[in-house]
Amino acid sequence: MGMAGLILFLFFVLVAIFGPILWPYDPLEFGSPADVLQPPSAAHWLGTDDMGRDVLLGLIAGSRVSLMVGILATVVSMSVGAFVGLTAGYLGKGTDAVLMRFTDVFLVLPWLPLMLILAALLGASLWNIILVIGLTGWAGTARLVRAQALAVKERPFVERARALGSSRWGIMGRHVLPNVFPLIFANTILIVAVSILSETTLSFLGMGDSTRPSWGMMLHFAFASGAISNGAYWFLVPPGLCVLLVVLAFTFMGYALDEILNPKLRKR
Amino acid sequence: MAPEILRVEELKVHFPLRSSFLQGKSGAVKKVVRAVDGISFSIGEGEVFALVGESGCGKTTTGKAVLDLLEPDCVSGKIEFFGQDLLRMKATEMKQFRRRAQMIFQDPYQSLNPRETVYDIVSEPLAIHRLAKSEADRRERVAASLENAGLKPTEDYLDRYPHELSGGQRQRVAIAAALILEPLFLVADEPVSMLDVSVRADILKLMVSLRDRYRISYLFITHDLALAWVLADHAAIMYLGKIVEVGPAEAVIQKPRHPYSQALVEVMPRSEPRAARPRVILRGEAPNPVQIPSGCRFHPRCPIPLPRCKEDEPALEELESGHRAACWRL
Amino acid sequence: MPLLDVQDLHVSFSMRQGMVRAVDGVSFTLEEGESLGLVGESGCGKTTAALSLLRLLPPNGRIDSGKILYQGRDVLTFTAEELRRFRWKEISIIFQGAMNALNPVQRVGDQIAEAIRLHQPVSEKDAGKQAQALLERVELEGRRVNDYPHEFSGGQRQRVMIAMALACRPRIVIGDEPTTALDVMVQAQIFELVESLRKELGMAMILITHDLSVLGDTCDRAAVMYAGQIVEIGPIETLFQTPCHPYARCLLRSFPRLQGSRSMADSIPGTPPNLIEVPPGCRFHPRCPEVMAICSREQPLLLERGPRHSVACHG
Amino acid sequence: MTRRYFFSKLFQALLTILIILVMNYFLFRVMPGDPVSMLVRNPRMSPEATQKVAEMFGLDKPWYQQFGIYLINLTSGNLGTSFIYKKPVGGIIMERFLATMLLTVAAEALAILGGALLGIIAAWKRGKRVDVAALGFALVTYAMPTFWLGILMVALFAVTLRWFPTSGMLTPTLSMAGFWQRLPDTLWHLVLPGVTLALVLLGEYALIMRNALIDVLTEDYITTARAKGASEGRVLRRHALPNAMIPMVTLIALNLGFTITGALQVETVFSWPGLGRLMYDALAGRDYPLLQGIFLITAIAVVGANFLSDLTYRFLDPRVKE
Repeated sequence: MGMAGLILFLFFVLVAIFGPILWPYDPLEFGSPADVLQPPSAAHWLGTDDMGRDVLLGLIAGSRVSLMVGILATVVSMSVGAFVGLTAGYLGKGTDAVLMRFTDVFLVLPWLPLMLILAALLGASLWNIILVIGLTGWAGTARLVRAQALAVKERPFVERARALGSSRWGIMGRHVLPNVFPLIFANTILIVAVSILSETTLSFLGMGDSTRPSWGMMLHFAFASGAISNGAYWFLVPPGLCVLLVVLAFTFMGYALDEILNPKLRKR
Repeated sequence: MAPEILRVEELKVHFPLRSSFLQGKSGAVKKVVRAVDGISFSIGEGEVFALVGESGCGKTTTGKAVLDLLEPDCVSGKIEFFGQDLLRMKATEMKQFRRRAQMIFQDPYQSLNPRETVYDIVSEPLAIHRLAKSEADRRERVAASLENAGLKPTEDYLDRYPHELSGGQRQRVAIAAALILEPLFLVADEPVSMLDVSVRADILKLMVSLRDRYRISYLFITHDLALAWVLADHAAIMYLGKIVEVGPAEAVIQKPRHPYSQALVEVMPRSEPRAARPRVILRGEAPNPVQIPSGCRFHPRCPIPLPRCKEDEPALEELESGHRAACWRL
Repeated sequence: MPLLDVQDLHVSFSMRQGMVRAVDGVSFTLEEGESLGLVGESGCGKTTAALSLLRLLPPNGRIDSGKILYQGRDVLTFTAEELRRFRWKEISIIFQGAMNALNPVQRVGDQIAEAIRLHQPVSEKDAGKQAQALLERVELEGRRVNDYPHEFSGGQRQRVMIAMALACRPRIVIGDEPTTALDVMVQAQIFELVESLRKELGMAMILITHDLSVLGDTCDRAAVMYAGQIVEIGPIETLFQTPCHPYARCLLRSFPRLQGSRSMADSIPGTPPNLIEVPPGCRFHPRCPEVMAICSREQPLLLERGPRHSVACHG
Repeated sequence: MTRRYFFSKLFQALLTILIILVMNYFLFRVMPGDPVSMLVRNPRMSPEATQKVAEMFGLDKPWYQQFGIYLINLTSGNLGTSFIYKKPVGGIIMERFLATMLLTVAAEALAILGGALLGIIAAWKRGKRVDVAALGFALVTYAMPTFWLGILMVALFAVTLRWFPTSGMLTPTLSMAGFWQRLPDTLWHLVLPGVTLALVLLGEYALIMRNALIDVLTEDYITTARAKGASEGRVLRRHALPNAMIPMVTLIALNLGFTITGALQVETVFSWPGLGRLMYDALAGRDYPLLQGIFLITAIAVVGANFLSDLTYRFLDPRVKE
């Protein structure tokens, strides 16, 4: 399963890196009126969109946006989440209580309206979208990291290190972090999947960066231009399928890593 | 008697019971777990001092307290290490103390960092205390320490991870990591209770041989009187945060005077068929250290209570040289 | 005819590394009202052997061959419904960790009552009353039927487990390390309780433990198991005073005692074999202090050495 | 004990709502640019209108006074005035709230039932073909963008097969009809959006149920139940399921925010006249008061539902203390 995920992932990464170089695509340049919403043909393997642009080229260009937003947003949310979680878990007491209450609020918040408001207020540039997704999605990570840090902190090897005279930060760096990290890592990969979904949804709802169309934005245009009632399945299906496959790839890799790095001690 | 290295006087460890946010506001009296409730003892150089009791009696807490591993505001009393008060040590003195006093933990499966190799684990104390002069020196010391702990040939172990070792080998690694600082005092908290029966004796023998070779003193914490019997010079029996009987192991275990110690000795399994040996089995279980009974804390379970036991708490009285017990019957 | 007659039982587990032959040719009998100890290090197959009596193996375990005759009928031939009615009514178990063996989200009274109602046509109310009486019988307050397992101490939970085990008045009770992880005082209480109830109700018992010495208080006979096989079986007095098998002797010595010398016995060198590839000949020979040439070639048979006393050793 | 648990959870929920109120307020203050210019970003507004809006929001007063006014307004149900509808936000939201509730509750119920059932079957047939299929189904529905699934559903079942209506909550000709005529029509309209949302949730529930049940089935008390002579069905019903429900309820509670998010997307695709559709319109018109109001209402709904699930949890798991 992990292997399948990895292969899919590598495929999309290669497309994202080399695709736009080999087949340049300008989203602002419309095709000829004769090319509007044409079904797949030899010239346009996946047909054309409502502006007469090639769908396949759009997909290739969109892969770069989707992957970039997904990964960078994850970096943001992981950094915030890990920082909050570790601080709360390590300092404990009042700091922990306050941070966790705040985290819990973020955890239950309906994040879509929040993201939409933030995106609308900040303006829908690619970087803002990355920031918005990252800043709304850190709560789960913070909880996880805190729980893990607490669990590790209670383990006897940490107490042993204290008995040996290790300092607080020494213990943190040498014993707590290395044992929390694998868990964060598997979780990170799962978060990428969620971030890509978030980006797709935001773009679909019209909050994407229109100069850098992603798969979600293609679907936005498809939906808005009435591709459903036109039966323009070539415009509707491929972008969604790409999202599905990439998200699956990350999910597979995440679960597989989780299995490798955090083997649960199952009873016989 | 050998020169004293550790002296504990009126040690108390009281943990505040976590109260909820709302409760804290209402001004209710804060409940306290009196885990250790005023105990005194001393350990001489090269001596094995056993602290024996059932779970929850405060023996492990005592062990952590004498190594200053608890929250400082829970601990009161006096703990002197070579005459220096542990609770008032400066940071540099504390660092020095950490070199001299070490702990061996109960569970060798949990007390070693699973992501470090044996070499990392055993050399860590050198890094913490900046003791190695060079990489070669470090390697040499680690090898010597492993050998001391009976892990030979050392090359076979250096690059292995804890999960690749058996329980007994892990406990030896933990001992090696403690030994590398050349400690004078070791707290051993049930060091063999998680190990297979067949390797327990080896670990205990190792501990004894280290005592003989390096004059290391031990605070040996155990629930098993038989282990105290084969290992200890002195023994103390704890009940609900207090020492009820203390003295030379021979006296405390073979001729116990406190009714609790007597009951504890009597229920030890023996390799005898259902003999008609009379024995008193205490009813019930030790109460929770939040609500400690008045007077002698043992009186509700005592088979031979006196009226005054309910009101007055007995103090440890000397019965014969060094053998003391806290009971109104004596 | 003995109450229970286990003949040449073989049990295996399929693991990722291969087939583990956890029980490899075990035979013993149990008379009405008798108490038998089953002793050995962890992984020797004693728990597996006991669970097999009720056919309670985990999904990857299988009884390969042998017979388990209960009052002359082979338990291995029972239909699902026969088996369901046989369990607990005839043989019940007191498990090791009572915290895990009791359902955490059900009141203990309901759990005891369930055992009763599964085998007797009594009303819910009557079963509840019986549960209460059973709790009092094991020296707990009857009103605690309404408590959940986490509200009891370790020793009390084990008492609940005992009350449940007695609920249907079975002919045999299996105790699978019933006092491990309990304090010595509570351990003694539990053994005393089990003993008195057993005598009173005339039940037979199979007591599984790793510590031979605790059997003195409770058992008539004991079987020492090593690597899936019984190496010595006999009256408890004989095992304590003149154990014949070197492993039995080592095991007995490895627990220090209060009486006698303060010296420590030697450990048994080496580790128990993994049960995927067992050593040829006698399974104990690589660790045996008295090993002979024949031991690595031929497997010793369990032969009678005295009245009801059998040993599997070439020496 | 139970009462204390209740009040402590209630206290937590109220605290959470308070934090949300504060956040909601400051969301519009700490963002780059002053609030007035942000409001002016709406190109359709004249300078006079901007001034009016500033006064309406009390933007000329110091921030703590503004915050006080905001809170007072909130308690009296005043969420401001919508830019595009020129009506009070509270009233607009209330009109749409029921539609969203109908969709969410229906889908959640379907997802819980279906997910639990699928999870149980998968766990019971662990490693068999049914299990693999269930796992695959769960992962695929989880990885799909919700709105895209909706689009596929519309394209297939409404446009191509014409089994169900494509959008809305009611056939327009019935808008004046009586309740008993409208009810079946509305349920008819509910099928596609309801199933879409349920499918998205169902996969994850099934996965959790399966894993929880597999874990529970290895517990010692299951062996005890078998040893007592309980039949396999009884073991599952009486012992395994009550314990496996505990992680399930946790997930459902944690998932409520996600459910709302999904509902908003589904509504957009199906033109379901709920908060999601409203949000889409508000976004298009940059109607901030309306957006803010929607965010607030959905957040409070989620916190409320979470509070209920905490109470359920206490009921399911007696070990929970505080």
